[in-house]
Amino acid sequence: MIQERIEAANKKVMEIILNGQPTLLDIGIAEEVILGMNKKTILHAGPPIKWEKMSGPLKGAVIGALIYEGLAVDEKEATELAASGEISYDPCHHHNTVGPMAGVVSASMPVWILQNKKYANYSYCTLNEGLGKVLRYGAYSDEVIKRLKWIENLLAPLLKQALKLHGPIDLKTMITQALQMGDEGHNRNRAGTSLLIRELAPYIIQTKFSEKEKIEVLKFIDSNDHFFLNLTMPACKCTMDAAKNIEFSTIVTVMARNGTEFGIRVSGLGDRWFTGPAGIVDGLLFPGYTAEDANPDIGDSVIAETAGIGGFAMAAAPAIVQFVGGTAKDAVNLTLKMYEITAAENNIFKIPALDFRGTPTGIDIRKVVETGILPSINTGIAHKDPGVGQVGAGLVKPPMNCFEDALQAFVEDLETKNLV
Amino acid sequence: MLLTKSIASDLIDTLTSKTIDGIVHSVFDHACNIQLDRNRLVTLISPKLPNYPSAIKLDITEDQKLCSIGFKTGMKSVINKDEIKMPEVCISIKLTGARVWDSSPLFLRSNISEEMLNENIEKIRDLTLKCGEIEGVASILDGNTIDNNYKNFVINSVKRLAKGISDLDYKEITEASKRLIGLGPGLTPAADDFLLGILASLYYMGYYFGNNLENLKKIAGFIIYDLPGRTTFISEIMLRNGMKARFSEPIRDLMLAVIHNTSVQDKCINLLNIGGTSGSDCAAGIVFGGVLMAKVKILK
Amino acid sequence: MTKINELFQEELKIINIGLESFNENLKKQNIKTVQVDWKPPAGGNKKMLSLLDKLK
Amino acid sequence: MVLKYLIRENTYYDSVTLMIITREVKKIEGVKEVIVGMGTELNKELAGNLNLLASELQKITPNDFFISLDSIDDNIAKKAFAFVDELLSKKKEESEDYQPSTFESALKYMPDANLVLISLPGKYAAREVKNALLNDKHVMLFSDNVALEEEIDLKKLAKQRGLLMMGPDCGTAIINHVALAFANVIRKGPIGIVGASGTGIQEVTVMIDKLGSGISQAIGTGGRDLKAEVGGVMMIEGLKALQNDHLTEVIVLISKPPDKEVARKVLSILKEGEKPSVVYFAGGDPEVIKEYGSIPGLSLEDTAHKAAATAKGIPIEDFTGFTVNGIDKIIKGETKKLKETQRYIRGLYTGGTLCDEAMIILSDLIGDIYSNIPLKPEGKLFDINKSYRHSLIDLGDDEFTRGKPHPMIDPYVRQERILSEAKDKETAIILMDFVLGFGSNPDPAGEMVPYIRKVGEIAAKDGRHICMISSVCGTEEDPQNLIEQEKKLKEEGVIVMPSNAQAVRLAAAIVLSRRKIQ
Repeated sequence: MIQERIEAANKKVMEIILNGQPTLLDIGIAEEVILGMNKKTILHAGPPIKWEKMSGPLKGAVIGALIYEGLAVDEKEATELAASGEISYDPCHHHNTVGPMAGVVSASMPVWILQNKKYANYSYCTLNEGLGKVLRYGAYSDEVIKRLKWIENLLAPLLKQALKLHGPIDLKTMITQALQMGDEGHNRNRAGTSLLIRELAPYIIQTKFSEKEKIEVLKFIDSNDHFFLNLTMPACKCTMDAAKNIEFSTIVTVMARNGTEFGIRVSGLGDRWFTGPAGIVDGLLFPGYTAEDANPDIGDSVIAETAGIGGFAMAAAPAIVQFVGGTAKDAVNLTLKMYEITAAENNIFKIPALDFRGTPTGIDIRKVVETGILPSINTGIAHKDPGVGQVGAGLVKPPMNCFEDALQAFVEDLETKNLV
Repeated sequence: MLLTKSIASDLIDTLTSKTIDGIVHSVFDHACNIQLDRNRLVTLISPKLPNYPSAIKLDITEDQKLCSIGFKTGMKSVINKDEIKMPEVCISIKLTGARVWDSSPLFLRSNISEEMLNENIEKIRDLTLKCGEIEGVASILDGNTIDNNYKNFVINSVKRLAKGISDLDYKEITEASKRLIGLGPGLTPAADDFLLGILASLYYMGYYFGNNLENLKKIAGFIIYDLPGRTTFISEIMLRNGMKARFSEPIRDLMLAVIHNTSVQDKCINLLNIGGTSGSDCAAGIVFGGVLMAKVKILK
Repeated sequence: MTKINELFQEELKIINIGLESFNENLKKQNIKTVQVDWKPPAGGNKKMLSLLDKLK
Repeated sequence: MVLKYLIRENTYYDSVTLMIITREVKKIEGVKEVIVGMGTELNKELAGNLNLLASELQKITPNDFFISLDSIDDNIAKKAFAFVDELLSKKKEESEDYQPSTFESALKYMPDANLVLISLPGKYAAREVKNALLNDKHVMLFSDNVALEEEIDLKKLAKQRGLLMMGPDCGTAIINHVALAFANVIRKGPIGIVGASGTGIQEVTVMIDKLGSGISQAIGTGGRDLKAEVGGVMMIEGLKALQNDHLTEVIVLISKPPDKEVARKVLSILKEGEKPSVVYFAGGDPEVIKEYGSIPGLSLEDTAHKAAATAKGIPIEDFTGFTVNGIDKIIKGETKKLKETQRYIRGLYTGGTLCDEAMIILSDLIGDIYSNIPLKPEGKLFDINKSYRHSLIDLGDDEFTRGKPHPMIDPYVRQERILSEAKDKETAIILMDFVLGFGSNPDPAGEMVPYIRKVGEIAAKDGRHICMISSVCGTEEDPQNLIEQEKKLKEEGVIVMPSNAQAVRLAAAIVLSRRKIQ
């Protein structure tokens, strides 16, 4: 009986997820477009967390954001303000938003505005700052703040104009193409970034900015393979958001980490978070760094795996197989393993190496607990100290207890409704 | 050709320009033991493992398994200070240019309080019971709730060992450790890991309390007095190194954290994460040795 | 025709759960097989098993 | 309580593997205690304290790996070791073909699978069997240690859905000419078989092949199917399927003597059908079988003969003779060579049903037989390691394997035993079976050759000759090849008979001819 109900609910959820039409509409200012934001709000990655519990990179990013917003002049002031209780911290996920790594969003940051055309819901994400010392890895030096200002003052307005000239961009199609060009949509975004430039370049040229500024913008995007990540993520977010709160569904709609905890949300369990300690990423470290330097898993980018790409599409990205054991077959086996815990095969995201089989999509908590197979997540590794930046990339798994706790809550819910 | 990340300092004496022969003794996913003779061993490890005495860390990725590189038990190897060769499978490991990892003990004076020290030891006890694998000898840390074969078997010997050390009764020490060496599953039997933990506490805590290192060494010597033939070859080498106060990186780090009151929790978790029950059994030894040394302080 | 008699008319296609040597023997006979990489459900966690069973 | 151990010299496993083994083995129901470790003095002492120290373990060194376990019965121990073996040999080759994690997902890779072969530890097996049946897949369940109630329920479910459910404890089946688990490569033909015994099916199918006939299907039911509680459900379904199978012209039924009610039920199914049938109830009463119009088989070989004759439409006769020429000469020659002290037959069997068959034939011909699995309780050997008068030993019985694989796979037990028989001055004849086919040792005869030679040497030193008689249960198409296996034995002076029954009869004839002379 109950099984049929669950299956029906999951079927509905999967329909919503598969039918999602994430579309890039515009660029706006966080405070103006994101609901529930004000000057003193800081959004962050992962499940809710207090200032005291935040890990190095997240604290660093908060400090940087407060300086960027002009609420503090230096680290000391920012730290005091951050701990004062005046700032309200809230997960991006509570505001239809996602952010990579620290995922910090503050009032005056420009954000991409996306809409799921099929279900009319919106999602938001900041513009990718590039590599090296950047806010999302907890850096807050002058150059970081300067770059953020440059994004606010040039990059965002220019791209906004270009987008207006171009019109909305269908991101689902673009992601699909990127998967067929060797991206998996999380740790490799080279193809996606290239596609985006190709699409926008003619319109960037037509904007009313100076030659020099246009060159600056194009060079900036070109220098950063992960530029597209900040579009993949909100695309996945608005896809998954449409599928939340479906009674009786055991499909995971959110996975996210704040550097201290890993949290998941399940469609049939509303807005509840189920959390466990964030894991240490098992991966390749950049030369000169050791495992000691790595911060526990952080960022909202795991929304990619939640929606069926990233680690789940590993077989699509032979170029980065060194993260998973070295051979293309290892990558294929890794994707195949994910079919064991998912509810459907994607109708649009296809993997060439698997004869264009759809990516494993829609994590079912029942399957995770029953098989003991945890979602396999591709991710970057942040240095545990604020301001150092990325030190590597690799694979990480959520803590099993998130899924076990969610399953228990799910059954308890049914018990209060006298359904089991 | 494979490159080397680091090489343990104690191997510098072993490996000279003279070429010697060795036999691959055992191969695991992340370690490969090469036996040189009855008393000497070289261990090749993947970067996934911490540094330890007699180990050479290869410059490969963490996911790469040593068995997949081609090492096989019984294979001949030819070793000198520049290179390890395995002619049967055409493997050559270049040793030149590797960083030297200093495996010798790090005794530094500390002036933290004794209470702090005891607290740190208790912290290790709690963590081991909470996060460790206490199916082996580590179960003796727990009062009565766990009942397993090892616990019942070792408890008396452990008590005797404690008494032996506090009374400086060398005969009792030797007799008691004889009842522990080689007990338990694994390549390094659980009780051996436990003894290694005791040795670590003996040295580092003993040094904190101002004991003469020669005295500590003497006790360590009696603890492993009856070693030959009682345990596996690998474990024998491990305990011999422990007798010389040479410990693996996680053990040394934890002992330093205890003595200098730094990140005991992190270092302890690192130790507990080591292969199977080994880390936990060793942590149990550290707790046991730590409590004992805190009581005895200065050995007569 | 019963299902057993239908089976007698078909090409055997076998799912092997357990000893891999059986699977290898079948492969030697050119039989199509799938070997299951079996593990105890829910890792043998009884509480989780009982929760899962409630949902069936 | 059954104590078993396993030793691997100079072998090392990491402690993670050993921990998993300890944990998983302890979880097996019926395992009382287990110790896993290197052979250090203290580990041996601990094993001793836990009553887990077999005397053989005393000899091992700190660089030898061992496992010792105590369980409530042989089967559990056998399963536990099979499981340990699997865990130890589980070296996941990198980049191997993908293996799905569950039956459900395996179905996605092979939605049209029609048979599921299950050999999991017994306590997990039922769940998977049920899953398979609910997905309309036929099942062969190799595992034993499945509760009787579960067997009853599962077979009921299978019957309801019209599916085959072979087992639990089904070691042999040949479906659509595919050898499943332990089975031989047998020619296609008109004879369909349903059997409750693994080696029983192997011997009959092999004999049918040797007689130039062949089989359509060989269905196993597992040893408990004909018990009153199970009621012969699968036997009946199997027989019905063969009756409806147009390629089956003759039906053969093999079992130990079943429950009386069940026997009648089963026999009446055969009676209702139109196809001729041969029934072998090992050591059972042939009259009941005749009463229902079936042909009783007197031995596994006779069963095969009658089935083949029926299929060929030639007259049915009891077969209790020989198919080799010059048998009298052999008997005379061997009898002459025996010394006066040499009076007894010593049978060293790897196949349980073959051992049973031998005892049934021999006790008829020469009187009391002693064994570890005697026909009558008074025939139980006082010490199974020491033969007494005419002794037939089932070396596959768990009392012997002690942590080693079944002797059909690993001949160690028999290699040891044959030497002690050779030293016994009363040994006149050594009888052996060699079982070929998928699942068995790749060269069972070759493995015994050095020991057979030693037997000759031991006896010669003493001025004796020991007569060795064997039969090879296999075909030329088996992976081990019957001809080559027989050749290896013949070259060592072993008399190779075409069937177990003939080998046994020859042995009896030699004993009887000695008695006459005396």
